[in-house]
Amino acid sequence: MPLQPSPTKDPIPGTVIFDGAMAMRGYALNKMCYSFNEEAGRAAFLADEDGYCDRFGLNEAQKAAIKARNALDLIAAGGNIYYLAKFIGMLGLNVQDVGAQQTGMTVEEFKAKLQAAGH
Amino acid sequence: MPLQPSPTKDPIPGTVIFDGAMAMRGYALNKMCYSFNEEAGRAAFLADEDGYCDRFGLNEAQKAAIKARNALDLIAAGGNIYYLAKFIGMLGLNVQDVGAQQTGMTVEEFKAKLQAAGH
Amino acid sequence: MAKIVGGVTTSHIPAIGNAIAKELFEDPYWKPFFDGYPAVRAWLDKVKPDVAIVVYNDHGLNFFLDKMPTFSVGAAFEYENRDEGWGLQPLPPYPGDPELSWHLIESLVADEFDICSCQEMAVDHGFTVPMSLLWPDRAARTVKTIPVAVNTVQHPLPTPARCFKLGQAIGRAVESYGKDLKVVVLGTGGLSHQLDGERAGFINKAFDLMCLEKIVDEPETLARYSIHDLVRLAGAQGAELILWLIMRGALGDKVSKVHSNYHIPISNTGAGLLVLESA
Amino acid sequence: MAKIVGGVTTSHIPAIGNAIAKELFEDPYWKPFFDGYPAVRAWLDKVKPDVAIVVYNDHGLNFFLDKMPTFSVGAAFEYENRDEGWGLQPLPPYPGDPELSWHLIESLVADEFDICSCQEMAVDHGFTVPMSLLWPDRAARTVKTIPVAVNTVQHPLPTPARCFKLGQAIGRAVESYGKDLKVVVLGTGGLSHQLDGERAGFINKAFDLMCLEKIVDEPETLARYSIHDLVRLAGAQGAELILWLIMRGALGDKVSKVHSNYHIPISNTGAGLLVLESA
Ligand SMILES: [Fe+3]
Ligand SMILES: [Fe+3]
Repeated sequence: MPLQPSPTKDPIPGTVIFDGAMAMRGYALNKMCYSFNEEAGRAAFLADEDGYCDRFGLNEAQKAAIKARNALDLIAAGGNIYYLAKFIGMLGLNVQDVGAQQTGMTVEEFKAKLQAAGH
Repeated sequence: MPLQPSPTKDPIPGTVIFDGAMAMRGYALNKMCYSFNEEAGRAAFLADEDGYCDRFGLNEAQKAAIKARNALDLIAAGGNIYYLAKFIGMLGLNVQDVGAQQTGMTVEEFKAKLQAAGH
Repeated sequence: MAKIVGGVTTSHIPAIGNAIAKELFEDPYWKPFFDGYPAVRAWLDKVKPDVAIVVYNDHGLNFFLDKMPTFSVGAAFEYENRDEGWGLQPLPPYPGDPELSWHLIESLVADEFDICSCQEMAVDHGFTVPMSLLWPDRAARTVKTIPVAVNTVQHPLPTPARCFKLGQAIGRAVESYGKDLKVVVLGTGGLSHQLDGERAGFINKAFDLMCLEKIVDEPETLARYSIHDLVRLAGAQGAELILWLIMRGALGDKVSKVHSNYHIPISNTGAGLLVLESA
Repeated sequence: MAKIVGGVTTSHIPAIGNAIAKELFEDPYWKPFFDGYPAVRAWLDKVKPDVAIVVYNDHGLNFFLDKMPTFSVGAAFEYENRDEGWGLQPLPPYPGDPELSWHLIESLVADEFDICSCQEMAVDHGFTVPMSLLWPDRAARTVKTIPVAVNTVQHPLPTPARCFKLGQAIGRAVESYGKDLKVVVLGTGGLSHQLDGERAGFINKAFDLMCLEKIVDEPETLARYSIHDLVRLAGAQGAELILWLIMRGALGDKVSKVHSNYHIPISNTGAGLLVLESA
């Protein structure tokens, strides 16, 4: 990959830029995830997942992605990784678990890929 | 008064610029007044003025000025007029009542002064 | 392509909102003020703007000192009005145009303006009073809105020069938007007034009249003042003139004056009204 | 007069905070990373800074999309750390220097940077992890802090060029402060990493090594990239390089490299460490 600046803005494969269009789509989902900063928000979600999603006005795609714990679907539905990280953390998962899920690898394979980048 | 721009920053008589120094002094007071946007905040204050002031950590000068409904003292204690306006409004006073209080006039005198500015 | 059709300046003080609620249009105190507005509405009926960019200052409803941005641009589907503390019934929400908002924000940040984007934003009297004055018939109102809020609460305020440049950048941003839209820019607040301190009630008619004249053809003259100058010459809240400068910057070099009015006092304020049409 | 004595760059990912809490300093996975830090602490012991300006990005603790400022400067007496959602015990608060904060804000706004001032501000791992790495002995820590938060959550992000200019303006602001203070600037985050999407786990060693070299003597080269370039070359979160550029801008034209380290991977990240001393 050439390291120079480029005037083009070609899409970057496997990467969603969280711009205004995504922000408009994902506001409710991200607002719910932001509420997971608070212990009370996490407890309320875990006690009644569907009710909590409805309280924030999530759409069907967002609710399904939350139910499935599916990171790629959450991103496609307008989720921002910084807020999704709170949902992921609440579930006891870390960024390598989620990296493996998104890339279709086992966690061990994903870690090996990261190690390989050092060589 | 000459209308030209001036490079000097001489103090403006009768005017407190709400800068960082004032902001540091008045944070608790202004935060309390900001809470008066909410009906719940206004009700809680009116039910127990001292307790509400303590909850926001007001210092003695701020508490005394709140108790006395004294606008100049509130400003000297770090109050910002935009947040104080909520306190004033809650008391059923308007900007002309407060203008009169600050200038040592009756409300009628204060209104007459404003009328005179048109001529 | 989108086009800025013109701009309007108007006071936005809460007392006007009260007078509208009480329908004091023919009251002798209020009549000389309200009589300025039919000509503005006639102009709006003629140009039929699709979107109003409303430049105002939040007076402690949406922003507190914990997070006080210099320039904020709304990017919401709608903007709620809320009780500001004096117990008034809030007005219904105002529809936004988030797509144009994001275009503005993209363009302004690329242009090195350090914008705060607001995907949820309560608007106060600084925004609602001008909307009520310009489009009193809410049911017939079709204009979408984009609030642009400027810090006038916590010094340092942005300099008049910076505000004028922000306006110019807003102008460039609108003109580069792909959709066929007519945009009007409202510069709200002002003119001279001061609410706080022993100097409360300060009004400077000579300064106000000079501003009403210079802002048409020589806005750069006004952009040369410092904030300290404006507080001295126009009163602590007269610094809201920076909101007018943003509006004026957005209109481009040449404008023509369609209408103006000036009246002292409404409440504590010298009320200046202008309709400027873009060349 | 205050003086910027130098700058430090360091990763700030939460995994480091966990590893510190578990004291994994000799763990084979972590040792090559932690071994880079004693030299940084030795340098800090030598220069004894009074204040650390910590340039970081909030990861969704203090800021939400309802009010997302481009650049925020803390102006509080102290800064709280809070639970970010994963239930960790927050660290004790960090003392601020609000007087210097207000001097910075005055100077930056006069310089046409549209700052959001924050008189209350919760700091997240982006701030606390570097503080723990550089001053692990909390009881002995005397340095005061000023958080400078940069939007990396919601595009548009500020351009690398704008960030470098902000750094230069911070440098001018510090140098014009009347008190005799030594200031260190931390550029946190980076280097290449990406958490989201099918491209998760992307790391670009060649780009990271180039950045570690160029930022010393040719930072303008890096300021020429677009945000889109950085996402492409360094991954979605690798755009945090803009935080390094702010630090570098503040240090002035000439710096000397005191220490550096680079290790892949810690968690998903290429971890770059630099100590630069101002000339
Ligand atoms: Fe106002
Ligand atoms: Fe980060």
